[in-house]
Amino acid sequence: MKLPALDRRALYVLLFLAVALPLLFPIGLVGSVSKSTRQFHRLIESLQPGDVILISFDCEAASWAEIGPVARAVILHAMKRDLRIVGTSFLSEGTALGYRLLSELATEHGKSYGEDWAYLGFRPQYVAAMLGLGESIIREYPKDYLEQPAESLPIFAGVQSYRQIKLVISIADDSMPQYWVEYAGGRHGVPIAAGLSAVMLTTFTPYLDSHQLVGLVSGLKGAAEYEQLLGVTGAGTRGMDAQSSAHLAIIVLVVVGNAIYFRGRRKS
Amino acid sequence: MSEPAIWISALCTLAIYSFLYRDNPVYRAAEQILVGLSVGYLVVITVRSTLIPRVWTPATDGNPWAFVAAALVLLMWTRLHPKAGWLSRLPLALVVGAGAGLSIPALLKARVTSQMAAVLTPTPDFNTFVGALGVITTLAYFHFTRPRTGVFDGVARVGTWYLMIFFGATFGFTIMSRISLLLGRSEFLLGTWLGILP
Amino acid sequence: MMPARPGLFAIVLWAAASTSAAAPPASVLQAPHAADRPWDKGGALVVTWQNTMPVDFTVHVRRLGGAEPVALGPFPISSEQFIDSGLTSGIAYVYELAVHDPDGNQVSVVRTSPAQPRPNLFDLSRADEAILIALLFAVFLWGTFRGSPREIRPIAGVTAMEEAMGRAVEMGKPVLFSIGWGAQLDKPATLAALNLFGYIARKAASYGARLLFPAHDAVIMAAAQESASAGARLEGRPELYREEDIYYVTGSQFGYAAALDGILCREKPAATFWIGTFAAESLILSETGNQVGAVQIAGTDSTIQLAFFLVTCDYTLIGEEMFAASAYLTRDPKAQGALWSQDVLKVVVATVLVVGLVAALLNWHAVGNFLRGF
Amino acid sequence: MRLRLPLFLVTGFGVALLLQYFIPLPAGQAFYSRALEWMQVIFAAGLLLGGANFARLHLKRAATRKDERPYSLLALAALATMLVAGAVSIGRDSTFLWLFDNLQAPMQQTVFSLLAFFVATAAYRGFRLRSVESGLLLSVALIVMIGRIPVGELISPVLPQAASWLVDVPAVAAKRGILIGVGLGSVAVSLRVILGVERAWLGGSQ
Repeated sequence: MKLPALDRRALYVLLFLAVALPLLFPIGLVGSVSKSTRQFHRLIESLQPGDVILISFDCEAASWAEIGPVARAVILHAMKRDLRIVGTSFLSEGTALGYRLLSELATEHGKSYGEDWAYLGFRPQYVAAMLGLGESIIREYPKDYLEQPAESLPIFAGVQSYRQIKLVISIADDSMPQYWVEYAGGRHGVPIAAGLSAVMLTTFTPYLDSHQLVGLVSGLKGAAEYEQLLGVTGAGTRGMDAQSSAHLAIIVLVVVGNAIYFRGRRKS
Repeated sequence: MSEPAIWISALCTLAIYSFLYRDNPVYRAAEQILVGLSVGYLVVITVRSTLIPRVWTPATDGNPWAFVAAALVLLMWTRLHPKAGWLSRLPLALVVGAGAGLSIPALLKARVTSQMAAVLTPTPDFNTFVGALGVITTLAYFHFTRPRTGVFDGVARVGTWYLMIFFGATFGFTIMSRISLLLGRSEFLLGTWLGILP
Repeated sequence: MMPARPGLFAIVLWAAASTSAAAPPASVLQAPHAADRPWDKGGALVVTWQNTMPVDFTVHVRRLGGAEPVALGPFPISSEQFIDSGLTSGIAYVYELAVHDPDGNQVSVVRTSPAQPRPNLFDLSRADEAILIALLFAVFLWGTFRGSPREIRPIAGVTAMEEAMGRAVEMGKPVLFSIGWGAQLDKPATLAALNLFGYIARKAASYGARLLFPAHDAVIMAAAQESASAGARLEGRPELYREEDIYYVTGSQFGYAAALDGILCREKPAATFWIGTFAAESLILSETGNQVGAVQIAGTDSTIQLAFFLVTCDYTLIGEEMFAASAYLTRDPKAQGALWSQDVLKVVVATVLVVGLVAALLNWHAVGNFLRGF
Repeated sequence: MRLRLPLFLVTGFGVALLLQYFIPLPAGQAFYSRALEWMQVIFAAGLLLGGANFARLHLKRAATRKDERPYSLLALAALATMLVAGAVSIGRDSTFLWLFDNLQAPMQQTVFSLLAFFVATAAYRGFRLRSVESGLLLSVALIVMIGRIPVGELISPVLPQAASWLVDVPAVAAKRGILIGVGLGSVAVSLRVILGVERAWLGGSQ
């Protein structure tokens, strides 16, 4: 099935332009906010200042371009609500990315480490860690990501295990939220929400319907919607123009491909 | 990121993208560096997070179970020796056997019974029937020991339509994730590196 | 013979009515007792007592033994038992049963003897799974060892495998097989894929074609080396087995994808087999395979990646077709029998769904609830 | 001996771990976690075996094949650098992490982003209106693509709803059909492995 007329390199250039041009000349396309993003936003709004939430970066470096904006929007909202944040990660590559995002936003919002937020770092065996957090955070993570003893951090004075954590948010590009639901949610009853890459939405929509997940934001479109609710323009909003133009470019390609195909068939 | 780091990352990105034009020495060099680094990364993380805490440290403390683990590791490494290579079949057997035993109840529940339960929704509606019809006709498509004749062929064909809807939806659905990856790289190249974004 | 349930209820009512006017009955619960719940995975106790007081009394319970006392209940006194779960096996617990009359003031208190929850020999809550697995095994064993051989419908990609081998030899180019970055030796889909690799390795030896197997996991690499050397030996050409053609590339998903793109462009294989468990790297492999003009045969249980293989490969084995292919290829009656039992089970699944759906329409949800309760 | 011992181990561990699922006795629980730990250790040993195989392969290529020499040396150099840096420290500002952040991660993200280009060429070449089936594949993909972007809503509000209905009902039904088939196939393979009939991992039984 050789390409009838267009050489594939022409397609590549066309697609790159379809993505690059809207970045250079933003249009500002804005879609409506979906029910699940609005529900997630209401969930964070319902938490009181000073409440502690746990954010786990369960994603790989390769998909940060899509999952990073989702994480940024959610953390931005949490910090605006003056929630206290404890960070962890169950995928080795996500660890450094999560720490860098949290510390960047923390300095922007004048949040002090140890007081308003802390980062526990990476655990390879995630099931054991999820169950351990149900017994005692300090026993499961004696040292935090910066190698300091966890007891010395004031944030852990009042926070002993899931009982004092109001919400767990798994920032994931694969199936980790399923284990959070089964082990943390199922056994300890702590509410679980998830920030996902778009491809995982079909996998976890059933969990939202059955209330095993209390909130779900997915893909760059989800990040753009969340930024709209927060009244900020971030990578999500900027991305919407490029996404739309890229999708349209591919649709035009498919139509052109079929047109050439039919003209070729009618001739033979 | 500091200035040199941005330049190095940008050059690596362009080296990989050069493959889109065609396979060339620059891409090949970048590929070999990436593969070498990734093998190094995995070996370091594995040694530090599994082999040292699970085998080396307990063994030095004299824990008997650690010697069993050490034996399994050495049996695996007999693979490198031409003659004794067959000994590595023992740890392989452990992994294959344990894997089979563990997967039977797990896969049966995750893939068969819970999928069937999800079809029988407590409040059946139009979607429930469309869904049930889809599962049943797809199962007919996966029927191997009966020739495709008459009514059965019709049912299997409807199953094929459902499969095509699934593949079309998955394809269309995943395009958004893939485009956002290119978006991320473009923002890095045009913004962070060249600084020409608004 | 015990009277039918309504009869028993009448007697209790009669007894309560006739005695309530008389002096208050003995206000202490008789025979309070706590014991491990049998046939479970531990962590649960059953507390029982005999009731001698009117039905509208209640029992307030305090559990002693854990870090601090825990209040439970109130429980209707006539229930004569309750199950306390979520405990720690091996710790002794004592239950303080306080009886309260309808106005809420405490009438009497009594304590059970200490009891320890223990895991038992068999977990009754998983009996339904045990029975289902036993039935499945029975059907599989019967089909495999007793069933008569069955004709299997042609599976599109499978017949093309041998042609691809012939094409490779004509063009003097190698054939490339990848089992996917998601494959692991403890996954059944990987073993099914290795089974197909065994067939392809043997065909390659018989045709004299060179077979490349870049691996992402050294454990699978070892199994593939065993398979390929056995294949060459069975075809009587052991010298054709080249161990350096089955080698470890990297365990990193996109390091693996980048390396395979390079191999595809340099080796320019005549045919590529993408058979096993794949993740996002699937389209990077199959699209590059298409660019170098290879005949591509794919097969995977990864539902998301099937869409990409279908659009870019010449043939695609969808899900279970990958499991069925080896039975079709080897014509082994035992494997064909096992496949027939899989078909029988699919008919059973379809029937259960139809019955469950019709029952749900008649508002009888036993089938759905049974499956959900699994 | 080379065949009987591994087959005995496969059946032994297979039956033991299948039964353990139903036997919650502490001894069974201890055996379960011990087996999981052994599997992790074997995978870890396998990974180091892979590293050794990788080094041996590239050393041989560098020695024997002139045209491949520079590339194999590059691969070995990258491996050695990462191992040395990793041995020193993998802390927050270590060379190991710097190499990962500025060399390995960007290249991995770029290889992943190749998919955006390949999705476009695959769609262009693959989506052909040849039959009812390929027509369905093509139209559903287009509907879902248009429905998922803001432009879709502008065209008509029906599009996003159609897109999510297609994804949530018929697509999920077909996925369930595939999973049930694969589930039964997996149980069949696992049973044949435990019975010692399935020996693909041992050199095949054909």
